[in-house]
Amino acid sequence: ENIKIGLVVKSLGNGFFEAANKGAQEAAKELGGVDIIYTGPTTTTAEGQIEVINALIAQKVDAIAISANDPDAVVPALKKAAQRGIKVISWDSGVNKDGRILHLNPSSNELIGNMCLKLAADHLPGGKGDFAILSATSTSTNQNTWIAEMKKQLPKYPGLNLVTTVYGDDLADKSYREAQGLLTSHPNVKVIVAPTTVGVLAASQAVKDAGKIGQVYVTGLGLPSEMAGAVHSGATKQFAIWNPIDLGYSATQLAYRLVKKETDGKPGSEINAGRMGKIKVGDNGEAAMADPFVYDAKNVDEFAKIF
Amino acid sequence: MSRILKYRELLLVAIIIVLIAAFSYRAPGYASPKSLANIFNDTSILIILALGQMAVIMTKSIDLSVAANLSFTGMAVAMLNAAYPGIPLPLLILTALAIGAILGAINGFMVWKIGIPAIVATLGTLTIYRGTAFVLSGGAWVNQTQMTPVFLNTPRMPVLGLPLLGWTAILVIAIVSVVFTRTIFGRSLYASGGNPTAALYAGVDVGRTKFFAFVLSGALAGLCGYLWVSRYAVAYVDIAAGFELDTVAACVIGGISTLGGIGSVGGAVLGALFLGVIKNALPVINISPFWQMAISGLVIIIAVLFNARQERRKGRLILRDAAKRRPSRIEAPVEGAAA
Amino acid sequence: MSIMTADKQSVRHIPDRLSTPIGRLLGSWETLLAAVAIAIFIANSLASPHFLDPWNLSDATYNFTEKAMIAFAMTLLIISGEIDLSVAAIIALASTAMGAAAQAGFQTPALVGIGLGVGLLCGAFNGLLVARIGLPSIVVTIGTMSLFRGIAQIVLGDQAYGGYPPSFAWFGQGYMSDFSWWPTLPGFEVVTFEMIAFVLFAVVFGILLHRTTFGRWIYAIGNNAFAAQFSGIPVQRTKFILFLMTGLMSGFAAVCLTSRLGSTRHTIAAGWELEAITMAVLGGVSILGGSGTILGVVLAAVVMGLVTFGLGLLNVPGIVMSIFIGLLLILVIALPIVFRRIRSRASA
Amino acid sequence: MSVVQAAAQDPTPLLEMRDISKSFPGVKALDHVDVALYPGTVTALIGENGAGKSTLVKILTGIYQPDSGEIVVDGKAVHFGNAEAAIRNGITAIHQETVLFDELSVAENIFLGHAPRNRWGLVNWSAMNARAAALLTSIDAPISPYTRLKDLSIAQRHLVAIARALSVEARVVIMDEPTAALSYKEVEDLFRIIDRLKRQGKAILFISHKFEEVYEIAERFVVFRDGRSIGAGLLSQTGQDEIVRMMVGRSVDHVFPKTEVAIGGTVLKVSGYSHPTEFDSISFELRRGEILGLYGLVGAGRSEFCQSLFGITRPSAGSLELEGRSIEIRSPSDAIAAGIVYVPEERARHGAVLQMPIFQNFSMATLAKTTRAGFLRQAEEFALARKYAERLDLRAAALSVPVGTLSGGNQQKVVIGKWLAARPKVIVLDEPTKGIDIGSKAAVHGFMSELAGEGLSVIMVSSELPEILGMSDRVMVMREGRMAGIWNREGLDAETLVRAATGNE
Ligand SMILES: Nc1ncnc2c1ncn2[C@@H]1O[C@H](COP(=O)(O)OP(=O)(O)OP(=O)(O)O)[C@@H](O)[C@H]1O
Ligand SMILES: Nc1ncnc2c1ncn2[C@@H]1O[C@H](COP(=O)(O)OP(=O)(O)OP(=O)(O)O)[C@@H](O)[C@H]1O
Ligand SMILES: [Mg+2]
Ligand SMILES: [Mg+2]
Repeated sequence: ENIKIGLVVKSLGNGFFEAANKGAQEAAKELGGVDIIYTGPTTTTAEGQIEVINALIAQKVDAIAISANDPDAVVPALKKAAQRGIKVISWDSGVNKDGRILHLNPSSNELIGNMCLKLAADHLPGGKGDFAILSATSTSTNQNTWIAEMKKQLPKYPGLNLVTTVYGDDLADKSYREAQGLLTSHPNVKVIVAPTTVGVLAASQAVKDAGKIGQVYVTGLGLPSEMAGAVHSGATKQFAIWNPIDLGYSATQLAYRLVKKETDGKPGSEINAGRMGKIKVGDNGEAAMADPFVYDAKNVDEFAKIF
Repeated sequence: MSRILKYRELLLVAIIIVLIAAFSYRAPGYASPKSLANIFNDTSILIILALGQMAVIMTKSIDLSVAANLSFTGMAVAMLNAAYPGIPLPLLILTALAIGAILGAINGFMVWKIGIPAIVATLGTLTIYRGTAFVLSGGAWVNQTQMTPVFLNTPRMPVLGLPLLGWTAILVIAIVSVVFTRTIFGRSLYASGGNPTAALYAGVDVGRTKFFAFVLSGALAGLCGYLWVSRYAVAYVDIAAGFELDTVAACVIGGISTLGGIGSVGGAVLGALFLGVIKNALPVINISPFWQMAISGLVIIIAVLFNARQERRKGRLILRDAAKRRPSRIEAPVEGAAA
Repeated sequence: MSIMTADKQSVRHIPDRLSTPIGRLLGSWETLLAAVAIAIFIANSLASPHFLDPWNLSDATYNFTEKAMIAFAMTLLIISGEIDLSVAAIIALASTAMGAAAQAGFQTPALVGIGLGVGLLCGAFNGLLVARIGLPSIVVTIGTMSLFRGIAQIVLGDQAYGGYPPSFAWFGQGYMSDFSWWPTLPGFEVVTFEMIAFVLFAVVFGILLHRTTFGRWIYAIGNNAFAAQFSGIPVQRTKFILFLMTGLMSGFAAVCLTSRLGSTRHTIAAGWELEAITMAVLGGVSILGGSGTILGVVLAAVVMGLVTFGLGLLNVPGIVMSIFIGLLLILVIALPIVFRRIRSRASA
Repeated sequence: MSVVQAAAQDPTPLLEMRDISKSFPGVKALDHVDVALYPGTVTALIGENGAGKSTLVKILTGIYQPDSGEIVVDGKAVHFGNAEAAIRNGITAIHQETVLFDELSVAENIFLGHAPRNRWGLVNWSAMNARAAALLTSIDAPISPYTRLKDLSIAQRHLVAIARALSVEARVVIMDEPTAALSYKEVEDLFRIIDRLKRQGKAILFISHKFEEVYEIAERFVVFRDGRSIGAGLLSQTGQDEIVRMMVGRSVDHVFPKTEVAIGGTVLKVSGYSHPTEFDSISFELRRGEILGLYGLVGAGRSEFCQSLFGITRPSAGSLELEGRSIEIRSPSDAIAAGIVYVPEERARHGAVLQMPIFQNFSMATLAKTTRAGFLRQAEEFALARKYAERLDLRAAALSVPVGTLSGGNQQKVVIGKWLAARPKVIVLDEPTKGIDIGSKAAVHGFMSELAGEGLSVIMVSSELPEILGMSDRVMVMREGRMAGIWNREGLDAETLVRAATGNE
């Protein structure tokens, strides 16, 4: 009997998670005897994820690795899974401590926050000037954590001035309008930082349509395949992202080790993650994968072919 | 004064002007011609969709599948463009119109030939069309880099200060106006919704009229599929999610009766513009993002309230001399009970 | 009168009904739905070995119980010729209010009261605009849909409310076997509070709609509001009460859902309004008002729950599932119409 | 059965319907009927409610397709797949139901479906308005073609309907109960128009339940009973009694069987009822067992006034006393509770819930009586419905069929029955016999007498003089929202009432 791992994502049809699934499949093939059930709700809601989790529990999977739409709301369902002997971990977007054994951050939150600020500063002459944040929904855990980190580390960049934070809800049209609003109402904003692909894309488009390429830059976190156009148009000089394939790969590795009882996943333990080496579980049961990687016009096309 | 404002359209124009004035007080430059052209351009897609929705609502039906149709068609033409960059743009636009029209025709067929209530048929196809878009694309996005520059840039090409997207909306408004006021089909739309029995007796085929209303709505949604994808330079399954309700709201704010038979092209356009101004302005005048949803909800309710006051039945005058006395007595609580 | 009876030869007798009870049963919507439900049940048990597990089936009921509670009230509203698109937004607002109260240290009974109270208030607001002022409900509730959820968003921003008292969790996660009086028969231990609430509300709404004067008023209003008014039926008051009831049931659903999730964000229950309406329509409620039964909606809820759970077990993505629901909706509505047409053509 | 034959001097018919049959589920509406229409001739189609008259009209205008039989125009068999086809063949109709569009202009109402077009196939508005204006002038209707229909009075709408029927080059004009909603004055205008059409050589099919009208305007007749043609011929050779016998299968002697009833004390006292725009200073007393006729031209404000007694419209001034106690009526339920009920004029819109079963319509206003603690008891509902269905001689396949499947007259019986079940003190009947056949009319009149005998007070709005004169103990006339006087029955003649109603003192 194969080991069944449920890879639960925020919503299906998102390039980032499709890429993560690729990594998970790679890990499954490498480990052998592992079936990945790639699943998730249609829209990014907690209720939808709970239905998916219930279905996984009913199928008696061995492990669930989830990127949560809501850190609290899925906890009761995941607890039920744990009671029925299912190993639960979260990755990418975390679940509260009592709902999972461990959480795999794509990178450390400090590093991501810092990276976003550094990208902003790099786009500004002398690292001085106004910038604004265009986020996803106001409820998404990871974006909020990163924004909090950015605010915490802002004093390290004395020239940077955060003007406002707006939310595009990961909808192309809303993000576009919010970006447009930023351009009109804050003419001094020279950089828009969007820690989400839809946001960077829409903002680049808005900047381009407003004819402000070269005056206003957009940066943030996005997939190379989706961002290539923005980079070529000049709206974006650089952006960053970790490798989602590696993320899916690592999450699968961790879940497998837990099922095989090679580790208990307690803080302090070091877990074998195949080609990613050993991953150390820190306080709060959180583990981090690697630094985000910066892409620009020179390397974006090469990576766009991969993810 | 009251004679001028008798027309709902003028009232809406006034409200929109007041809104723009108020907004430009908070954000100077908001009322500049460039900014206004920008707002119109931004609202173009909603206007086009609202006009299709209006044709359907006019016949006492509703099309909840417009946004799903847009998503499917947008995905389809984006994938076509990505896979065969050689296909000329006009052909792609025709394809979008055709796919949209076919999806609309499916709705229309169910309403006409099977007799399923429109709201049910389109509630069903709403999920089916979007689901099919997912199946078609396997959930993958079509990104900017995969689409050709012509495909992406044509609607943005400015002509006399307004991008082609805005001109497209103007063209659609013109065509739909002629269809509504000057063609047999247009008059049949009013008749079928206003009094279906009477329409039947007058030789109007109510079912067929509904069918073509759905085809029109579908074709316009298909066109918007292309426009949307090129505007935001990305195609994915969830685009325009929930937009169907915006189109209905635009129609109703514009005075199109959900009971059918009442409304004008101007009303639908203004209703859409009203929503467009609100949506565009809130980010610009720096309203906290958390307040935007509540404000737009409130504004919709207020607009509907205003509309309803305009539409209050005047009451027939049986007493000959009542007309003279009327102004002083108009406050009397007489209309109330006869709802 | 003597004049008339003189030349009246015989009183024509009019039978009460044309068809026999069995004929009516066979021709009814509910029979069709029950058949569909049984077919899906069998198909599910064949397709997945995990389906016929009492605990799994118990989990599966969460797919529809809360939505069905709203659908019951919505059914009455739709039959009366109105609609409420703001139900999901009411859940968000009620849940937010409960969250705020929980933060302030209120205990479970107070939280439930607040949830129901906010639901009732929202319903009253809709009712006021529709029944008193006379605005079209479809537009009003498109507006209040944004307004109610918007207020929740203003209150919550990017935050979440958690920290509900432990006893509050029972509504959405509790089993009846937590009570000592609950029979310990095999199978009974999987019965949840929500299942009981679902059955109870089905019965209450069924009786209200089909066996009371108030229910008859609803049908009369939905078919011809003028004639209802001319018959002395308080049309506006009835509609107002229906909006109140829909608000209240949304508040109740908010209690269950919040308790099940243990946290509140402003996106809670997004998109449920269309699911509740789909449930009602699949249950044979005429969207144009005037006809429909609660039994039909109960069956429709079960059918939708079974379909989503069965397909979930096969790991069919949610969006593909929705294709099935859409097709089911259209087919179930279309088939009787098509059959009727074929039959009348055959008899002609 | 005596079928009158007038074969000898028959011209050739313009249009013939031969052996037409049409069934609806459970009803054979038409059973092998034959009808012939002749140029320059008005043929009256006579029959009880539900005899199949309107069904025939709908077949002739392409709205229904017959199950069997053929339609022959000028000796050629034709087939009308839809309403347009009938119009193309020169057949036009004023239907029994309202077939106009509230939101459209008068001109559009007239030309919908056959609007003049310009050379690009677009609607030619100026030609349309001009032609509409010409048409309206030709029938002496002072109505602007630009007005929206909803701003017209009932009588004006009727003129628009006539203009619409005349807007096509028609050779056959069908009028299905055109006079049911009209008062004396408009009927005269209509008859002038019919005369002109006759002179133009058109064949006219005229449907009415009023014999005076039939004898005045028509030359030929066809009688239907239960969907079969029973007889046809020349009216000049056939007496009314004979036609009634053909129609009903028996003789109906007393058309207005008003029995003398002892009149009691005052039940209802209306003082100074006023409304800002609809009526002014209406005052009268209604006594026990009395039938008060309320006469006036269409649009005189009678309905609005009656609706204010029932709580639909709110008066702005005035007071009401019921049995000596002052009452205020704010809603229909107040009125019902006080014992005042109102049978509306527009039964399909205000009276019956067409989609609901007959028995539920009967019990609708009296649910309290058939329920226990708010719970319905179906057996009692059926019992109540059966009782009133039999008393009113209702024709229906079953008590559980929707009211909408009944003929117009039978729908009216259900609406009246609903209120009789409420056992009121005062019943206001707004045009109670509008569109009702003479058998049922006699039944309704008999019933009114019977109720008056039981001590009920009746206000009967009617635009039909014979009915007013035959049934009322007293008659009140309204003109333009004001009382034009009250007369006792003794020595009252039609001329007085008409003069009061029109204001030609
Ligand atoms: N659409 C329909 N469906 C079912 N039955 C119908 C329908 N239309 C008419 N009928 C039935 O056919 C019969 C003839 O109806 P029709 O309307 O032709 O009567 P009518 O002679 O015009 O009566 P009235 O004088 O009351 O107008 C009636 O029994 C009626 O109930
Ligand atoms: N222009 C109109 N628009 C809408 N409804 C009208 C119009 N004219 C008349 N009606 C309706 O017709 C009915 C009769 O009108 P009204 O009360 O003015 O006259 P009346 O004296 O009762 O005439 P009738 O002889 O028809 O009974 C009313 O119920 C009213 O609703
Ligand atoms: Mg008739
Ligand atoms: Mg009247």
